[in-house]
Parts: sequence; structure tokens; C-alpha cells
Amino acid sequence: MVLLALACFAIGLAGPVVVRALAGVTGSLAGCAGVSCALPGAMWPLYGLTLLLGCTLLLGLFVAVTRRSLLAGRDVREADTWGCGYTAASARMQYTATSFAAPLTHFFGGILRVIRAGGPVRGLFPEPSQLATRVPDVFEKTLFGRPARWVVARMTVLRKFQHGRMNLYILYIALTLLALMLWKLT
Amino acid sequence: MTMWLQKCPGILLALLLAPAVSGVINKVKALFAGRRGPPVLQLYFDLFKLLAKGAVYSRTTSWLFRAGPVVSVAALISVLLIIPFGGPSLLSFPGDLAVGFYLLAIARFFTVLAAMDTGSSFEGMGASREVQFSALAEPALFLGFAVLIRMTGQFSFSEIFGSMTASTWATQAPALILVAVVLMVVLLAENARIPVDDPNTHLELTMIHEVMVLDHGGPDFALILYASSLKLWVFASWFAGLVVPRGVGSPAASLAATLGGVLLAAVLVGVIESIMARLRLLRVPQLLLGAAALAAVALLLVMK
Amino acid sequence: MRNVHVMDLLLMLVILTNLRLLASSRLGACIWWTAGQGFVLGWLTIAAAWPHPAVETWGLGVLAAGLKGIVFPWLLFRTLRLVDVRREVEPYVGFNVSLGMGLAMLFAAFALARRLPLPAGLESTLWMPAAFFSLFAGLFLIVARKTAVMQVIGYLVMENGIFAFGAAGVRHEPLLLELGILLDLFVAVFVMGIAVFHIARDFDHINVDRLTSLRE
Amino acid sequence: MRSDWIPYALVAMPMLAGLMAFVLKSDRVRRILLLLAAAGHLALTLAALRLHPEPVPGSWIALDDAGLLFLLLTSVLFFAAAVYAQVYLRTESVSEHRDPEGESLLFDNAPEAVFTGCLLMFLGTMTLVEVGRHLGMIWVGVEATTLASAPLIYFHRHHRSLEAVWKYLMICSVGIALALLGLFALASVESLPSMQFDDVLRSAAGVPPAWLKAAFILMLVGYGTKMGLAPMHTWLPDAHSEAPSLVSALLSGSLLNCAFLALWRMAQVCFAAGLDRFVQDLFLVLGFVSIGLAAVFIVSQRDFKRLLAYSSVENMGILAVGAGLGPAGAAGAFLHAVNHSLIKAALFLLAGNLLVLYGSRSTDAVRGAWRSAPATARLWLFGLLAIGGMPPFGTFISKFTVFKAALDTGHFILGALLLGLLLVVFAAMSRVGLKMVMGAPSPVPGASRRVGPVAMWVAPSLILLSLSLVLGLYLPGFLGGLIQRAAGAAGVWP
Repeated sequence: MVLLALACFAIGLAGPVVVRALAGVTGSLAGCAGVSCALPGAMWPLYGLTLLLGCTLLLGLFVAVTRRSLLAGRDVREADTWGCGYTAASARMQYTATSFAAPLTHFFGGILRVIRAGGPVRGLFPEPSQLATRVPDVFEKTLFGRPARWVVARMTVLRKFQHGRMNLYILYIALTLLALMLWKLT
Repeated sequence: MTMWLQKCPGILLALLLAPAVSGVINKVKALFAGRRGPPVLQLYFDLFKLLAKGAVYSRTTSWLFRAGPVVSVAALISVLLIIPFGGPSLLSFPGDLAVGFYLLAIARFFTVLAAMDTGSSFEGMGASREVQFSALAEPALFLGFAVLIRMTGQFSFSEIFGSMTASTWATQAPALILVAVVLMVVLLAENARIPVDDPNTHLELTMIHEVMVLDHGGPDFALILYASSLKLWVFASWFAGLVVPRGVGSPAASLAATLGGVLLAAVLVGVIESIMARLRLLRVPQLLLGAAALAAVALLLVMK
Repeated sequence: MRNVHVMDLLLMLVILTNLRLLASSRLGACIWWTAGQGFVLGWLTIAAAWPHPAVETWGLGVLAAGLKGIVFPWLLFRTLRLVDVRREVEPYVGFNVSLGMGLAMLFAAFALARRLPLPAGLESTLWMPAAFFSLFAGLFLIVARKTAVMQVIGYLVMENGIFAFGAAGVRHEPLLLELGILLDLFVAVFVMGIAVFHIARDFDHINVDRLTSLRE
Repeated sequence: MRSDWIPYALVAMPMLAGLMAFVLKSDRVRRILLLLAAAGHLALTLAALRLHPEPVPGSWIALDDAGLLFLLLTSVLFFAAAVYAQVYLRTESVSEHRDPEGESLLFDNAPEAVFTGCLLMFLGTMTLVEVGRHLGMIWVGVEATTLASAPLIYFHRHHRSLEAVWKYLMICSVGIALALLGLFALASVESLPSMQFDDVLRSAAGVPPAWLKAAFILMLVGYGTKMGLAPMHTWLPDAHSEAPSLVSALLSGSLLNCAFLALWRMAQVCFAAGLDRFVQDLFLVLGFVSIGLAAVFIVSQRDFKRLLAYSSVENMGILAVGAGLGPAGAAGAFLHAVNHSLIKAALFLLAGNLLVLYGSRSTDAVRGAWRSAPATARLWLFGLLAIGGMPPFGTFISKFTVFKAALDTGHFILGALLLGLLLVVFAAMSRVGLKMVMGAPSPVPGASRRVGPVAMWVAPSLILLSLSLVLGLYLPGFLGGLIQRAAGAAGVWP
């Protein structure tokens, strides 16, 4: 897995090298030799990109090193996350994926049909209640689910064709013969 | 070698003067409020003080929390490499537009990751709002630059702003004005200025950008403050590059003119922050979609 | 010509046997009637090449007559004896309706025969109708009868029809092939007989319509 | 050394071995005889492949391209089945037999001598069909395969397999009788010297089209019944699901191909007489009806052996569609026949493993086989994906060729319909396969019942699947040539 990630990283940085290496393939596909004709305007942006990303990497390393050297001498302590004075923070209070995406799913609420289970606390002395929201996969339900169910429903109607009575099976053969004869010989 | 020297001042100015921009904004707000306000160089003092301090890390955080500020500073400095300032940028190639936006996105992504890493519900909330607003601000930004690409036919920052001469202003004034407004709105949204987010509020529930960096301390916080000032500088230089037409005069003159443009942007932000109150959170998407609509109108103007 | 009348008489016998089978309700009688039909057909193959039937045709005719007339009934009766199941024929379609259908099939056979070009060298015009009618009757018996043995009989009648069609039209059929076909027919009936015996032993009935546990 | 004695030996050797098997008393010797006969048959086939004896014109038994192709396939499959039979028969003879459908009634097996004998006779009759050059001889061979395979299906003396045998016998016999009627209709034409394939081909143009059309339709319905084309396929699911798995592997793998070969002979006669359009329309109609009807039954199928049986009907439909799309389509169809047989035989042998392990044929009883029966589960999943047409396997190339032929001949709607139906079938089969393989492992009652090394249970399927994988990656020259000559196409593959 790490290897694959590093490979992506390498290709990102070494764009021009990869393009030249693949020149043979792209050349034969595009029907002309050499890199220039396969990707005419590609070389210059790739050089720029490699240079820029190289700079970013170097800057990142430089800043990390300075940061480490700055902190070397100082006292680095561990403490609880800032809870604005609330000390009993638990993992359940953390932002989950659904809550993270809530503003956007709320924004596109019309399409996404968020499912909410449970509700807000009610009454003066409310007993414990819970709220769970879930965003179903809209496309799977409408684009694939509904037609698939329709097709399967139609198909189960046709399943009676294999009803097990042998006489009718042989009648099928006779009828097919008759049908083909009528269709093709008249 | 001379060609490199001729391009250097832009980035050097950026690295040096970036923290001053927020000082100017606070000075303008103070003048409006009738008080003396903090000195313009206040941010520099904060930075040096923070760099000298130790650090406190939450137990739940991992290497990701420490990598956040580093990556955002590195990404923003490399964006500055391709941003023209008065003259051509240090590095420019067709398509650096897209790389620039991606680098901004990387910086934002790592800041959000660092915020989520702490596991606090405040930072999670801030991160989720940040992501929502940037998701809505990006279309406006892209449409705005699409107008500029369509107008100039170039696909790189320095070529676009290089050809932003008085003549283009004369012919395309209405579209350019709209794009300037869009750039200003996106600047306000992306850099957590007043209408969208209040930079110096102390109530965690209302913050967006500040709450994400709640748990950072010492040098990390310094890096974050510096990164956000660089980000403000990037957006301000876009605004200045647009508003101040390039062309006549020596390179030094156009450099000074663009600096004036950045100053103008800072003053404008200060004025807006003084006369407007924060928008309700539900209003912000409408503001951003309005900006996107303006950009679309500008695009239609240019397209016909 | 005397030969034509003989052939017409035999062919008419075949057609009447088919009608009798369609209306008969006893297994034993059906087996004998099918045997009779097979026997007649054996002689018909010889009569078809009457002026000077070659030695193979003689051999073939005798073998077919013997096989269909004697061996098959013996096989089927042995199965019936081992099975000792009620000898009634339970039909899906009532006997009167079967007879009606039989007449319709006879009519269709004559119509079909008239449309098809008559192969040369056939004096009697009854060949094709008799062959097709046996084929249709055989198919009808298989489809419209519930008893397994009756279905075997339907298969035999169908086979007789096809055999008659072959004997009428085909002049130069090599003996080896005819023998192969007869051998296949014999083995088929033999295996079917064993199958019926097992059905009767396992299900202690030979009604095919109750064999429907394999379905979707 | 003239090598045209090979076809006669190919037919005679299994028949003799079959007769000996009936006589032999000890089971062990008979199993070794089975293995030796299979190996001998395979050796002879490979020799025939290398020597490639030219068919003597006018001879009743000779090896031409299509015959050699299917013969090669049949003997490879039979050898795999023979290897599988060594452990299968040992298991069957040892353990008592509980009814898979849970009706808790014990049943005994047919005597092993009958089984092995009939199995070898079955190989002999199939070889007869493949080497037969005389249309009448081919008919006798096909009828003989039915009769030889009937006792095989009734190996487990069980009331359901008895019902399956009865239906198999009656439906196939009626079907093949119609084919005989077609044969006599063809033979009654004066201008044909004899029923020998070469003579018929030579003088096919002279035959009055009405008789030839009637003969072809009768043969199509007759051999179509034997080949499992819908709507005459009704016997196939019952016979294949009730027969022992190695018999169903042979039924699906090679018997259906023999029926297709017999049908293809008659189609070649019609092509020679210029009735191409007529034949192709019939093939396309029956092909698409088969794929459609099979898809209907595959979609919500609860029994994995019936699932494979319906998949066979579907693939025979693809063969018919391929044959109906001109020479290029026919080449795709032949390659598909090869791939389908290899993979389907492997799948049936694996289904046999699952049946012995889980003691039930329902897809709900088998869960999480990935852990409880690792080798079988992996091959089962790859096999199901392969039969659906997954790329690395050969079926992808053959289905692609058929689809390409559909587009080349301008049948765009048919091509789209073909893809749609294949999609439905692939979705349904992979859903069943994945449900059986993944998830929490369900109890495995029969784990102890398997006698003999696990390798013997899994090796045949592994070899067959890897053969199809090789075909997917590289089509050997001789096989490509064989297929293209058999289909009368050229340059289908580079």
C-alpha cells in the first residue's frame, strides 16, 4: 500500500521523465514517433509543475526542521484538548462524518432526503432521548434500485414457465416446431 | 541571472510585508472607532513572541496535528512563487492557475485535518463550517478566473495579470468590475473577515477559522498566523493585480503601484469590517452564491 | 394394381389404429394396438419396394416387424406385470375430446401431405398422411396422457410415424443406418421400461402429473 | 503410418472399456480402468491433433476441424472428471447418503459398475458424434448419448433424480425423434446421393429449398432440445441439478457441444445451399429467447446447481446468437463453446465439493466459504466471475468477438440487447457467488465426509480454470486456426 502511495508521489514529481518513457507507447497510439507529437504542449507545464512541487517539498522540509530545532530547547507538555472549561469531554462528543458533512447535506437537503431518527429533547424534565441522522445513497436507490426491482418483479412472473409438468414441456416443443414452421415456411 | 533578480522583489516583499496587511486593517478599524488601536507591526511582535515559546499538545493528537501548520506554510509560500506582483512571477507555466488553487486547497485540507485530529467538538464544528463555505466560495473564484482567462486568452497567473493593461480596462470595464467585487467577497470568505467570520471573537461557538487553530500553541500558532497572513497577501495581490492596470512606467513604478493596490485592498477590508456586522451563518451561502452569480454574469458579458 | 390396394389397406389400418389408441382407455389394449401398428409397418416397408425388394429391405422389414410387433410389447407387458399398477389410462383430456382432436389431426395430416411434393416412386397417396397422422397422434398421446407407460406408447407411435415417413421417402438408406436407428429405439424403450419400473417402485404410482417436485 | 485409424480407435476404446467396467467386480480396479481409459482417450486425441489426419472424402468416420475441436474439449473434460471420480466414488461408496433437501430419508446409490460403465459408454457415444461424418450416424450418436447418460443421472437412487431422468429421457427422445424426421425429410430428396456429409455438401445446391428448410427446422428443434435452447430447455435444469456433479460437468461441458456440433453440420449444409439468411434468423431468435429465459431463472435462483444449469442454457443461447451472426460470430461462438465448457465443468466439480461439504444445494446454506473451504471458495468465485465474462478469462474474448460480430453485421439493437441480458446475468451470478463466499462462515456438516486428499478434489477445477485463463491471455495458433477453419471465418483474431 505504502509502495503504491510512494509510486503516485514519484509520478507526480517526475512528470517529464514518465512522459518521455511512455513516448514509445503514446507515439505508436497517436501514429507518430517522438514525444512532441504525442503530447505537443505538455512538456513545458510538466517541467514547471515538477519545479514548483519540488520547491513546496523543500519548503516543507525546511519549515519542519526549523520548527523542530525551535522546539528542541523548550518544554513540550501534554494536556487535554481545550474544552472551553468542560472537563468531561468524551469521544462521543467528537464530530462524526455525518455531522461534518451536515451543513452541505442540509444545503442539498431537497435531493438527499436526510433520514432523522429520534428527535430533540421535549418537556421540562425530559428523559434521555437520542438523535441519529443518516444520508441514504440517493443514486443507488433511484437510479439502480428502482429499475432493478421492477425488472426482478417482471421476471418472477415468467418463472412459472418451469412448472414441472412434463406434458406441457413436450407441448412447448411441439408449439415451437409449429411456430417456426409457420414463421419460416409460409 | 538578471532575469531572476528582476522577478525577485515580488516574493521578497510578500514574505516581509504580509503580516503588516492585518496591522493596516486593524489600524483602519481603530480609526473608524475613534481609538488608536494596536500598532501596524503588532503581528510581527506576536510572531516573534510565539516563536520563542514552548508548546502544549493535546493527548489525542498525532503527527498529523503537528504537520498541519508546516504544510500550510509550505503550500502558501509556493503559491507565492507563481503569483505575479507588479511584474512576472518567479515561476510561471501554462496551468499554474490550477496548481495555485490546489495548493490553497492543500493548505486548507491540512488545517482541517489538524482541527479534526484534536477530537474536540468545537474544532470539528469550525472545520465543517470552513469546508462548507470554501466549497461554496470556490465556484465564485473559479468563475471569476474563468472570466479573466476568457478575456486574456492566457492560462497562467503572470500572463493574465501581465496583460491587464489600461486598454483591457477600457474595453472590458463592466466585467472587470464584477470580477473585482467577486474577488473581494471571496477574499472576505476565505480569510475569515467580518461578514463571514469574526477574526477576534472569543466565543468558540461563533468562530470558524479561529476555532480550528484553537489547540495550536507556540511556534505552531506562529506558523499558522504567518500562513493566514500570506493567504491574505495572495488574495490581496490578486485584487491589486486586477484593480491596478499594469503597463506604463518602469518595473519599480508598477511594483509601487501594486503595493498601493494591496494597501487599498487592506483599507477596503478595514472599512467593510467597520461598517458591517457579521452575517447569520445561514446567510453566508447566499452571499457566496450571489458572488458566483455575479461571476457568471461577468462570464456571459465576456462570452458574447 | 394389386400392390397399391394392399398398401392402401395397410396404411388405412395404421390410421385406424391411431384413432383406436386415441380413444382407448385400457393399457393392455393400447400396447397390443401399437404392436399391431409396428408389425404392419414392418410389412409396409417391404411392400413399398414390392416389385423386387432387395435383400436388405427384406431383412429390415422383418427385423422392424419383429422388434415392434413382438419385442416391445413383451418389454412393456413385463414392466406392467412387475409394476402391477391399475391398468386404467388416466387422461388429461377426456377420450371423446381426444377423438375429436384425432380427427382434426387427421385432417391436418391430409392437408400437410397434399402441400408437400410427393417423393417419386410412391404409388399410394396414403403414405404421407398416415405418417404425419401417426406423428401427431404420438405427440398428442404423450402430452394428453398421465400414465408413464402411455407416454412410452405415444413415443412408439410417434416413432412408427417417422419410420413410415422414412420408409416411404427414402430409397437408398444403407442398412447399417436403419439398424442403428432400430437399435437406438430398442435401447430407448428398454431404458424407459426400467425407468417406469423404478417410478412405480419409488412412487407406487405411475402418474406423470404427480412428478412435479422439480420446479421453480 | 496412415493415421486415419485414430477416429475408429477413439470410438471403440471407450466402448470396450465400458463393457469391461460392467463385468469387473472390484471397485478399485474399475476406477483405475476409468482413469486409464480417460488417459488413453486423451493421448489418442492429442496424437490426432498432432498428426491431424485429413478426412477421407466419403468416409463415415473421420476427423475434421470442428469435430477435432470438440473432441479435444470432450477428452480434456473427461480426463478431469475421471480424476475427480477417483475420490468422488470412494466418498460415495463409504458414507451413507442423506437427502440434500432435508427430507431426512436415506437413499442408496446405483451399483458403481453401472455408473462407471455408462460413463465410459457416454464418452464413446460423444466421440461417435464428434467423429461422425454421416448425418444419420451423427443422429444415432446423439440418441445414443441420451441413452448412455440417462442411467448416470440416476446414480443417486432418489425420487427427485428419478423424476429428472424420466423428463430427460422423454423430452430428449421426443426432440431427437423430430430430428430423425428432419433427417428422413432430407434423405427423401432424390438428388442427394447419400447422407454422407461431403456428398450432401457437394449437392446441397440442387436440393429443393422447401425440403431443406423443413429439414433444418426439424433438426433445429430436435438438436435444439438436446442442446438446451429455450423453450425446449426444460429438462436441462432438472437433469443437471440432480445428476452427480461430475456427470453434470460432462453434460454441460461436452454433451451440449455435441448437440451444437450436430446442429452446425446441418447449418453448414444450409449455408452451402445458400440459405444463410434463413438459418441466421432462426439461430438469432432461439439464441436470444434462450439468453432471456435463462436470465429470468438466474436472477432469483436459490439452488446453485440449477444456477449453473441455467447458465449453461444462457451460454448455449450465446453460441446460437454467435452462429447466427455470420462466420466471424460463429468463430466467436466456437471459442465461447471452448471457454464455457472448461469453466462450466470446473464450476460443476466445485459445486460437487460444496454439496459434499455443506450437504445442501441451497445458496443460503453456504455462507463464508472463503474461510471454511478456502480452495473451493476461491475457485468458485473466480469461476462464477469467469462465466460472467470477466476479462482475464477466455469468455471475455469470445463474448467480445460475438458482440463485435453483431456490430460488424449491423445488428446494433441485437448487440445492445445481448449486452443488457449479459449484464443482468452477470449481476445475478456475482451476487449469488459473493453471498456464498463472503460473510460469517456457516456450519460445514460434511467436512469429515470427504475421503482422499483435498488436492484431488480441487486440482481438476484448478487445471480447467487455468486453461481458460491461458485462453484469455494467449490464443494458441493451432487452436485459433482450428476454430476459424471450423467456423469458416478468417482473420477474426490477429
